[in-house]
Amino acid sequence: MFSYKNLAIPLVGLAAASLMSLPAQAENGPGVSDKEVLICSYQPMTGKVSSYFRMGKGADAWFKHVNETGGVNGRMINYKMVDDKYEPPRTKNIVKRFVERDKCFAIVAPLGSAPTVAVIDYIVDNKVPLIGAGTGAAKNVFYKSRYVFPLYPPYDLEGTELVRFAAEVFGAKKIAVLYQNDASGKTHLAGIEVGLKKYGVEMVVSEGYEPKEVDVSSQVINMKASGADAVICSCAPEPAAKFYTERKKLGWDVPVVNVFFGKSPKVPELAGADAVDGVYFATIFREWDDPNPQIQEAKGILAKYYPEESPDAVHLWGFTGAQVFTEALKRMGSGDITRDALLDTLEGIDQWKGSVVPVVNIGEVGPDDEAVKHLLVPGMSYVQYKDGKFNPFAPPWMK
Amino acid sequence: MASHLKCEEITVRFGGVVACDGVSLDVEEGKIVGLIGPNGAGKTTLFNVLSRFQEADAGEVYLRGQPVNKNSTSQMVNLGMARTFQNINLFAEQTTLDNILIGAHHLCAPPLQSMLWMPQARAVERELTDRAVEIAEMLNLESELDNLAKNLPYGLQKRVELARALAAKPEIILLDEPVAGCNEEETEELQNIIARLNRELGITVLLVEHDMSMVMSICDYLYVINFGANLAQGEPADIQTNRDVITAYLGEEV
Amino acid sequence: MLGQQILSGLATGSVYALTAIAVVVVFRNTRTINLAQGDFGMIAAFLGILFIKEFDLNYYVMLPLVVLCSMALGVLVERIVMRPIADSDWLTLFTATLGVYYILHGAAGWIWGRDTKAFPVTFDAEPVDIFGALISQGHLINMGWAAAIGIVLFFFFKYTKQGIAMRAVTDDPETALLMGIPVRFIVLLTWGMAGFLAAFAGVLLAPIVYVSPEMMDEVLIKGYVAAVFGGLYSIPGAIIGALMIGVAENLAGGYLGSHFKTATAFVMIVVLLTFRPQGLFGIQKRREI
Amino acid sequence: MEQRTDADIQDQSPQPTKWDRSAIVRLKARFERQNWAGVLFLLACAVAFPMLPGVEGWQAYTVALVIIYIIAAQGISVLVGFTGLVSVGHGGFLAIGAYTSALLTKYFETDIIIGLISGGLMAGFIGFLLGLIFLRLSGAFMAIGTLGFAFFVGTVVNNVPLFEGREGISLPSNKVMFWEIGDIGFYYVSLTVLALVTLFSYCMVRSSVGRAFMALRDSEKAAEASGVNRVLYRTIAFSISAFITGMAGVLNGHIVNYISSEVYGDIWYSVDILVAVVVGGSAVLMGPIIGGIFVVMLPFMLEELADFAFILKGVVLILVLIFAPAGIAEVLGRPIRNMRARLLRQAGYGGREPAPAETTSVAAAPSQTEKP
Repeated sequence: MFSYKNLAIPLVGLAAASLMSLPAQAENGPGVSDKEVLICSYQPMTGKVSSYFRMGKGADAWFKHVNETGGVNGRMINYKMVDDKYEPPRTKNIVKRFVERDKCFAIVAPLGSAPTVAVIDYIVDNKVPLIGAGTGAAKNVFYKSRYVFPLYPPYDLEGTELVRFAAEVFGAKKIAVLYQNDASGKTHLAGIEVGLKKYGVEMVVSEGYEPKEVDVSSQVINMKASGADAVICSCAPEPAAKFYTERKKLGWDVPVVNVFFGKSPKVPELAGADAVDGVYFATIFREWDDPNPQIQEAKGILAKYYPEESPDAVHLWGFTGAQVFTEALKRMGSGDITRDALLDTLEGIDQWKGSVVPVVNIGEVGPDDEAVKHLLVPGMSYVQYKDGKFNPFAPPWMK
Repeated sequence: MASHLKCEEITVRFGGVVACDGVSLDVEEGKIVGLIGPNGAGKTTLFNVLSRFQEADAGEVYLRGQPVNKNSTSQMVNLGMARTFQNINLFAEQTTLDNILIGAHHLCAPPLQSMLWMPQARAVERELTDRAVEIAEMLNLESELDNLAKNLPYGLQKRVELARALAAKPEIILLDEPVAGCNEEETEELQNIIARLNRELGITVLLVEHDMSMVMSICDYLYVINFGANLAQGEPADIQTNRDVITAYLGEEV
Repeated sequence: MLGQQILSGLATGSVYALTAIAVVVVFRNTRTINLAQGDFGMIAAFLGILFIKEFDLNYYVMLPLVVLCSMALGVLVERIVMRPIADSDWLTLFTATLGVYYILHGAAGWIWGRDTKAFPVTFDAEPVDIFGALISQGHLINMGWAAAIGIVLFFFFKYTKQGIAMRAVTDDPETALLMGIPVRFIVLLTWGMAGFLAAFAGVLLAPIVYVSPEMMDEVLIKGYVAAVFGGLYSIPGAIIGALMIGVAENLAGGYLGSHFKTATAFVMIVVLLTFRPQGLFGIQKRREI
Repeated sequence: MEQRTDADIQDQSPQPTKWDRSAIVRLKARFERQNWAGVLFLLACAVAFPMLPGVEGWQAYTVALVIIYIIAAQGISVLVGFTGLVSVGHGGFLAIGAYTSALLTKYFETDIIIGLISGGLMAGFIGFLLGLIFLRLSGAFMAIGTLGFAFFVGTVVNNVPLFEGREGISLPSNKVMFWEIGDIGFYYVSLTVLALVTLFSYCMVRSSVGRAFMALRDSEKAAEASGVNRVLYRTIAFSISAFITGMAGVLNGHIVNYISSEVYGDIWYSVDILVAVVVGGSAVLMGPIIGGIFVVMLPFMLEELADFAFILKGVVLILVLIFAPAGIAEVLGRPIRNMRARLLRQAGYGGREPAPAETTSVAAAPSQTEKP
């Protein structure tokens, strides 16, 4: 039933590696030899959220590129992705194999809120760094551990920010919210509630939709009927696109701000450019058509290794985690590396501008601190979709 | 003799069709009573009413003088009534032995005891198995006990049905065309068995049958129905000469 | 508001109806609940994109081509998968269609990727105003198609030789066989018809929910519920069931909150089955003893 | 257990009865002993497995996952195999078990044993109610009704705040009577549950209850004529089935230490355990075991193939249905059964081959026109 062969390969590899590096008094961490670093991630390659596998593809493309160009300090990066179907029991099984059988060095750029909540205790108990997981669930981002490096801000902070945006940019008094009826959407809603009090805005209607649902037409009708003067759209790309189509159909000319995980070139592609015209999106990454060299490099890399993919924001989630990890590896040099050294190096990354995000600033986390200080991408910015492209937009308080 | 099974003015309608129209009959204890009539006369419907498989639109059924209209189908076995079916209704995927044992279901221990194999339940089970074997021997089925019911030839299946009904320790047994489709030998054998049941075990028998020679030789009393209503009743010899009956049968044949 | 919800519900219901009809047709002739019905439509939608984008075909050239391909797929499934196990019990047939579902799902993901794709043809002109309720032209066109297909099917079953033969097989397959009706061919035809209906469901739904391997999952389950709602043997029953579910769902979404939208169909079916186990238009057969 | 009980009875009845003396009984007792030897061998292997050199926690975890599926499949097999009712909604019972235990653990810090019992009982109770509601359904109607039930449970856990929706409930590490158990401990807990459930199913099937289930499955009319109370036995079947599946749900929640409606609000669990029973074979105790391995291990073996795995899964499923319509267990057990049939024939019992078509008037399959 079990392939002992699979078990044997990394073990033999480890043994061989440790033999070879004996003269240098090897103290390499698990999964690391002088030739290779093994890192793993779980991805929803199939199943209901499989479109988010783009994150894994982004990270994989980057690591392939790194290996092609000679690796990091002579070490190749062995990036192993396994399909967990977004089912937590499978995720836990897979992570156990990563940690116990494969002895991976770190878990980099995995995807999923529910899967990550299910395994984060285990990962931290085993002192495995978890870098750049694609989850905004508060449980993960505020986890009290030095080993967790969340990718982006928790959804509730974003929710509060979006209310501020609606209040100060749109001058809204009554807002309507369309949200995904799951952990991410509910967390957003909680953040929005906070923002309502803070900025003196009233929420006249909040409409949910089930995660797999695309046809949100009846929700849009209700929202229009409520007489709201601004909309916060907390939707994944497909339903967001549907929302804009329906909004246009009803001739409802209301200002909208969209959450960052719904910001995707898919939205105008699916809904039609004129339906999305003038909509504001929160974002944490640069645009793909930004002339920034890092972005253009990433674009080339993605096109090279995954030619069938059309670039999407989710690819950048993967790129970010992968690039930050590569940078840390680079900084640790060709000597022996351990997990603790990785944590220290990561925490030492300050004002680094070599990745697809404008700037990476990783704070320090003490034993009782929340991992939120480890955020790889702490800042949020805004874009407006206008004339067929996403144009940067700075709200008054950012100017 | 006391009345064992009696029904009064049974009426059953299926949509516009009246299957039974005020039929009454009275089966005396310890007798073999036949119910005959042309095809479509409502015999099987009446049978179903008597065994509570069919709700009557009007009329009463009494078992030993007690009305049973409120009882459920499965309770009838507890009251000592077992039946067979016109189209064989065996448990095809089970062995002959299990088929017979099912007949004794109401004698088994309560479900929870049985499921957990409590000693009492196992003891009852063994006792019932023994009885099942005895019944099988009586019906010459003992070499078939371990065969699946669906693999048996037709004649044997008919006997397994009878065996299953007997396993319930019935006081009255309702046989719906027990020899239909059997050859002469099988008919004779079954006829003898029925007679023995009645004689040796004192079981009251009510049977529907088309085989007139069998009915005439075995029954103590006959009821004839036609178009869902009583046509005649009496000793076999009387019925044989009854004009109405002859017309009913001949009329149908012509 | 009420009118609006009802109208949107009817629009959704008409899409469910296409699937529900297919479920009924296949079930009553082959005892199979076809779980792959939705995925026939999904494949059809992907083929639609292929024909329009890669081969530059016009919508009205694409449609018959897609319908043909989809019918071929249905026939293929019958020939390869269902015929060898045609005599098995209900559950085996059901599970076999699940296998087909897996294959089609995997194949679509493998060939076309798991990204959601926009369907190149949309009917997104101004919505139409019907007694104060707005309805998009896409939905209106869907309703028109569904009605047209319903009428075509009515005439097919009523007047054509094949249609009458199909009904005979439904009523009593053994007698039909004895009477010289080619039951095997009729079964093949049944699956072809499933493909035909699926093609329309897929292509009509594609502009509304976009195209992805999962696009039909929800619709399939609703169509199945609608079919059972109508009694599983009756095509008019399936249509009425589908429209009722579409409307009830939208009303629940509008007045109770959208979380209840998905559950509505199931609450309805559970309540109905509790009191009327044979469905709305099913016939309660008297027990044959 | 079987031997002991038999011996007890023998003591009570000193006179060997008619049935006891026959050769068929001696043969059958021999077969029974062989069965038990086989089962004990399997059990010994399972008990020894974590002690093998080189076996680590993650492997025990994987096998425990398989075991959980087997338990759930065992539960659904009671229904599908022995009473012929099809449920596409057993994921609902899985959820009920998991949430009952999770809430108890969260608010009262109960251990896993109490969780198992209460989760099972809760699922069993709901199963009883469901059995009553769907009393008159069968086949496709039953399937859609149970599917509706699963969706209903999904909606409830998604939207009632107590269940914390898709955010889910994280559970502390698993305890049995205040002792923390690791992966291997958890493996043994699951194995114990599986052994008990299998033993129970075995006893039940070979008791008057199992006979009544099968009678209702094969011919409802004849069963009722023989005094089998349809209402009673259908609800019993539903309750037992739900109880067992509920326990599987408890284990499924505790093995991950996390439950959320993301997992239990979906119908794929229901479909998977049904597939396990169909593939492995229902009405055979080995069926769910083989089916459970199939359903859990196949995706693990194919997980690096992503979409192609879906295709393979479908192809394998269809091939199994075509070439082993009664399930893999039936095919694997065929040589043993043939050998036993030969022995029985030599002893002068059984061995009747299926009769030609026209004489088998007992229709095995329900006719196509049968309506509920």
